[in-house]
Amino acid sequence: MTAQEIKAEIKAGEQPSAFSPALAARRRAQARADRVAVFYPLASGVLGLAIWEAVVRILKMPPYLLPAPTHVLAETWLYLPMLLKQLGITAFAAGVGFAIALVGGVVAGAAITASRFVDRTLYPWLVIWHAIPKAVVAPLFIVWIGFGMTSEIIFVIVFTVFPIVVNTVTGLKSADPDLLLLVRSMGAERFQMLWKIRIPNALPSIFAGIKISATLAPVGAVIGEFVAANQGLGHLLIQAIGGLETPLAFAAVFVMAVFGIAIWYLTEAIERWTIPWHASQRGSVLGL
Amino acid sequence: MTAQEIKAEIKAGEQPSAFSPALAARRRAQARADRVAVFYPLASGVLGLAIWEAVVRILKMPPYLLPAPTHVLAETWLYLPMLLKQLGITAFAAGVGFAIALVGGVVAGAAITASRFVDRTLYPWLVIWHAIPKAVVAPLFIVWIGFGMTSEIIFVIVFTVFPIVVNTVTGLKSADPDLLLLVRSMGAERFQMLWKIRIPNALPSIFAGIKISATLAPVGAVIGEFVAANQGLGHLLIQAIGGLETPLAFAAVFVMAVFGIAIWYLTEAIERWTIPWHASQRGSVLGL
Amino acid sequence: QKINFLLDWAWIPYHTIFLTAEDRGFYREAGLEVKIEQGRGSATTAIVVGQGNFDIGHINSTNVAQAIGKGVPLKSIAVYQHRSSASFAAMKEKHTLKGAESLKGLKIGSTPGGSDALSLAIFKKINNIPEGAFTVVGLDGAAKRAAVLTGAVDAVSGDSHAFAAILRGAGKEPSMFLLSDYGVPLLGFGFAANEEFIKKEPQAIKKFLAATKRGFQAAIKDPKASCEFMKTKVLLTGTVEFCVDYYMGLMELSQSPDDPNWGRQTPEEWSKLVAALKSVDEIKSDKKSDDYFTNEFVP
Amino acid sequence: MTTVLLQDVRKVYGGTQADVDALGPISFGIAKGETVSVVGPSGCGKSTLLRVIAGLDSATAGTVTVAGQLVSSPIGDVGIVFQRDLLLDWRSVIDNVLLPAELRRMDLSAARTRAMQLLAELGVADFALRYPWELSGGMRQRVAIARALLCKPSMLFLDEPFSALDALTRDQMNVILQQVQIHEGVTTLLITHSIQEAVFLADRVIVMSGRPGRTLDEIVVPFARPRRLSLREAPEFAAIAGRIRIHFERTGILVG
Amino acid sequence: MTTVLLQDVRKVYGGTQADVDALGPISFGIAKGETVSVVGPSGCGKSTLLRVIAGLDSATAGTVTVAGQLVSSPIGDVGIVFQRDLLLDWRSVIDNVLLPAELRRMDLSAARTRAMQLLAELGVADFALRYPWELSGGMRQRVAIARALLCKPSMLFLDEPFSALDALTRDQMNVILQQVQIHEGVTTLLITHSIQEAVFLADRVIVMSGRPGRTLDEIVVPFARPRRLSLREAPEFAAIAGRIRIHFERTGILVG
Ligand SMILES: Nc1ncnc2c1ncn2[C@@H]1O[C@H](COP(=O)(O)OP(=O)(O)OP(=O)(O)O)[C@@H](O)[C@H]1O
Ligand SMILES: Nc1ncnc2c1ncn2[C@@H]1O[C@H](COP(=O)(O)OP(=O)(O)OP(=O)(O)O)[C@@H](O)[C@H]1O
Ligand SMILES: [Mg+2]
Ligand SMILES: [Mg+2]
Repeated sequence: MTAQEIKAEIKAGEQPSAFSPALAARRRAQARADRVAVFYPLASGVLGLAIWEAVVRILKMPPYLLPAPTHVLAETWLYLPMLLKQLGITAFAAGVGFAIALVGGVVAGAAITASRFVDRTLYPWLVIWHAIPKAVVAPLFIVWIGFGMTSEIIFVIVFTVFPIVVNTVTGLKSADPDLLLLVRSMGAERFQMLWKIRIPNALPSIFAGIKISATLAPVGAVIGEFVAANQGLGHLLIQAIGGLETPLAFAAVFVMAVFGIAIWYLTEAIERWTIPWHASQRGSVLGL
Repeated sequence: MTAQEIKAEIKAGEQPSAFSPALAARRRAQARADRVAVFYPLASGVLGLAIWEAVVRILKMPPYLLPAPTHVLAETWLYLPMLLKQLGITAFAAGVGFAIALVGGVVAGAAITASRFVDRTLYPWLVIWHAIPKAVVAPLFIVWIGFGMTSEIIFVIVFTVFPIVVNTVTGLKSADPDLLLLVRSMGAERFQMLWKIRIPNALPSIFAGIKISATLAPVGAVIGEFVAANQGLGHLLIQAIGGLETPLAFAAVFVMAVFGIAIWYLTEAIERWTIPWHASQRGSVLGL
Repeated sequence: QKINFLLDWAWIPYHTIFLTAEDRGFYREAGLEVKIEQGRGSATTAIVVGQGNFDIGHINSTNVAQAIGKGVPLKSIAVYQHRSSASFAAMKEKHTLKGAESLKGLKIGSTPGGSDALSLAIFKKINNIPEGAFTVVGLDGAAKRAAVLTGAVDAVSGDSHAFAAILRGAGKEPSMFLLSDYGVPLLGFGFAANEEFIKKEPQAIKKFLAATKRGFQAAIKDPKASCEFMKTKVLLTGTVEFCVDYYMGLMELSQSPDDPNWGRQTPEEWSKLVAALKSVDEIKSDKKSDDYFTNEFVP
Repeated sequence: MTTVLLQDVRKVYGGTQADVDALGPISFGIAKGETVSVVGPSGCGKSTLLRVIAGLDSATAGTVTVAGQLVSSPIGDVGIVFQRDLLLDWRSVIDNVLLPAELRRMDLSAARTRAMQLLAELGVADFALRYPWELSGGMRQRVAIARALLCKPSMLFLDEPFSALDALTRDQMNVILQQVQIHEGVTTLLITHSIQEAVFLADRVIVMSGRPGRTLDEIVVPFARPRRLSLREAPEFAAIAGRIRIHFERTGILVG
Repeated sequence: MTTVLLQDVRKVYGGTQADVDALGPISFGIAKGETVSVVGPSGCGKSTLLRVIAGLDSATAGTVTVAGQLVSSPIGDVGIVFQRDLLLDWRSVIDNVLLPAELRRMDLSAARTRAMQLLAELGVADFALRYPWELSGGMRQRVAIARALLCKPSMLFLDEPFSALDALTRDQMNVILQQVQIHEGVTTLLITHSIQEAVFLADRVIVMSGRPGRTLDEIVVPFARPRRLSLREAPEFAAIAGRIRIHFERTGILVG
């Protein structure tokens, strides 16, 4: 019996609702929300850029210090193909690194939650790794792993794994003990408890980690490129900064910002789609 | 009527429990847990250092590349007063910056949760700020704020505020809609709903943000010192790296690692003490 | 008379000169109160001085040229290192760098942006080095050092005074290749001042340079003592030997402070520098070389 | 005098699937000081009704007025016991009970004394300093009742408040609730599954149809107060209970 | 043949305050295919008892054996309805019901058909694709019952499974449960607050004292099966119910 069949069966048994004001109201609310979702950020973006432009013009900021947004946009447009190519490289490293960090982080979080031993032995090292400036150990990376994509990806992992681990652990540990007992009584094995209860229950928290990390991943890639790379936005940035090509540097940053925002909204969309059942996604009651 | 009086009243009405095996069992479990909590991390720490030492010795790593832990410890011991003094500076910046980020982050998170307008206008800027490498604005920093503590603290804030905001928002949005209705029916105002329901409910999530940020704060301070300060561990690191004093650099990192771990355990202790009622703190049922 | 003086980087051995001048009271005797602040790279120092947050900077003159070309209101007021330190460095045990031929097929670590990449580009241009004659790997400062010491790259491009000292400090014999020997007309360290300040306080600049020159003279007399003195004054890590090596490495490429022309710049060297920068598209404006420097204040 | 008045109230839920026609149209009133019991099959919209009256959910059609005011936001001065006990995990029992006093910024010391009295009366005083997860289901429910009574509201809306209690405790609760009604003249809306309880406590019983819930019958319960538990064995009582039961049986099939 | 056997079982909870002596010592057995009802005042340890028997909590003293095995970890082959419905928020109703089949890696297609049958029988089939928060309290409870029945377990432990249902639905549930018992010979432990229900469904009723819960009385219910709902009006039935009620009344005061 498929979900489709169930649906058909339900349909058959159900009297049609006399009218559907709720549906209509929902549609209206949704449309308004969509307008707000697009309009507000745009307005605030435009306003922010306008303020920036005004500051630059009124204080007569020289472009090598702080270029005006119009200048940055012009520069972006001028160098767009090159910027996009570099972004592609950085984004690739960020994507691969983040994917590894996500899987590794969730697995590590699960191991930490499942085993006191792992908790007490692995976690402190992760904390230490998170709590030290990577600049000191960066050269070591280069020496051991070599230049290029690999070390860049490792940089991304190092940058992004910790928020995911912490949020995974918090989420996994928050499972309702009674729910765990329930599935235990249904004969669930540890792995099933993890998969069927703890992980779904942890998803909202994991998504918080993902939001932090996914947007941080390109920054990690760029820092990796600062240390050692011949390509990517980081390399471009260093060149631009060193050569006092501040508008180009800002153009690169602008591209990163757009990319970051895109990732952010993508993550939010995935979240909405993945955990529609969660209170945070169900919309507000009475606008509370 | 005070809690004390209530307690007395209860005591008077309660028959003494015939025996207290549960209490004894709890004590035993606690003692074992304490041993584990101290022994495992220590053992894993010692093991990690031993492996590192072995690697250095077997591969005959030169100290300017990777000093042996014994070497680092000796160096730490040698420079301890100086290291502690620099740590003090860095820790101060980290502490002040983190405190501001915490308060600001929670307030921002509350504003974002409360107002769709703030959500749609402020949040994207926070995301952008999080998603761009801060190195680009370094000269701006020096020109506008100058070298010193202020720049450093701002760097810490910039580094640590985002995880707190995201986790606060996630936590605040997760409140049970029925609970909100309940207090609404008791005449709660918006602020009371926030304070009495949403915030307590968000605490586990906020603590995840705190754990990420508190341990990151010293890193932010060090990066701030790299960019625009002439004291603290970051400055020492610049010096040590420039002077080819890798062991001293590692000694500084070692001090930071110890400090980071200390912050971590402190945060966990505060968490246990603040949210003992939460599933994540109540200990496991059946060791699930 | 107060002067805010910004260095090119956080304390580096050769900064002992300024500490000496201050300690011996040269500035005070000149009626100056000099506040020395550590910097974060010549490019940043150029901007910050240009913005007027500081009056005078100790900067690599190539960066000064670059900055002026970009419109930073700055002028070079003295250059004491007329030959750039730009060089290739390798471990002698692995490679001996001699002549452009010896670079063939090498993997060279170089920091993008900044003067390092610039000198490399000009070197290639001037010597008609074909594309692909050697491989360039972009590395930041610390990575460059680790990479050359472990053989991850064959050579690095960077300041000779720094890398000679670093390689020797790690117990390796360096093999150095000075780009100035191969027609690269870049300038090394000197001083630049904010244009506003030049207009307002010409006398102060004059006094500053004169007092600083005394610092150069005093410090060079006993490099070891200068290094030891510096270590007592500020946080400077590394051994005294390393410090002396580093400091003297720079001094060897610099004009002697006893030279009566110390600090004096020639229009030729500036126009060559600017032409070289133009040849690699680093400078696009057509300012005259007068706009870049002035010898008004040279003692 | 009517305090609560519903006119043609409907509620349609939008959801993940098709809309659910959950309630009404339904119209009735509750007089000041009156107790109205609502009975009806599971899922017929009783809880929805309560939420709409309390202003916690908006009606899709129709109007609700309470004390002459059109209800459009949560009404104050009402004690609600929800179907789920909704205790706050992070507060001890006593602090849970004190919550409405805190929210209304009342004198906490006096409130605490009253809270302890209520807890004692409801048989959970020994657990005042414990946390909700240390309580049994019935104890949690009693704490929720104490919380609703704390501020002596002029209205009580109770959604199956005694469902987790054993027969005897339930009887005792009925007696306690009746005392509150008599002494404080509180207007009460009681949703219950026990026909006996509905009749025993109410001045009027409203029998609802299956989803979407409409009024099937309204029965006035004429017995004087205070009523004794033994009243339940009286034939007049049985007659009323029987009349309600017949409605249920007529509905016949189970309704979602 | 006895499948469930308790000997001198005690449970003491450690908590934030002093220990709670929650249960026992209590000893009894349940024969294979037998239905035992447990009644007792709120907070007397009934839920605790169920958890201890199911191996979900460890006894502080005494032993529990199920099918000859000493219980030290959760036992399999049992369907449990907890006092809270414990539906998973992230699963639709049908997926909630299918959970035990998934966990036991059974054929999902067949299980789905059975699940739909159960939901239909319990009157919530129309809501199969909805999420738990779109259901009423009683509907949630019925979904939890369907889930417990899905895998045709040889034992059923039910903790007040019908508390959120109206009288008639409850009666229908009683009939359905009796059918299951007769057809599948399932061993049942039923915790309930309704004395009528306890007697109607059980072969034996255990009356527990106040906390810490001990056995006050064990009453064999001799009526043959299938029993008709009208049996409840029979004087023999009333006699047994009365005997139980007297125990309650003797306990007198409310117990925490
Ligand atoms: N949030 C919601 N979204 C969609 N449908 C809902 C929602 N809440 C309730 N419903 C539907 O509304 C109808 C009435 O629900 P309600 O909770 O009012 O029933 P009830 O009479 O209280 O039942 P019970 O006695 O079982 O508690 C049900 O069919 C339910 O499925
Ligand atoms: N996790 C716990 N920690 C501490 N005490 C607990 C815990 N769970 C239950 N108790 C205590 O054990 C006693 C028995 O609880 P239990 O839930 O078994 O009662 P019950 O008979 O099911 O009551 P009800 O009919 O109200 O559901 C109660 O006094 C309760 O306070
Ligand atoms: Mg309901
Ligand atoms: Mg119970």
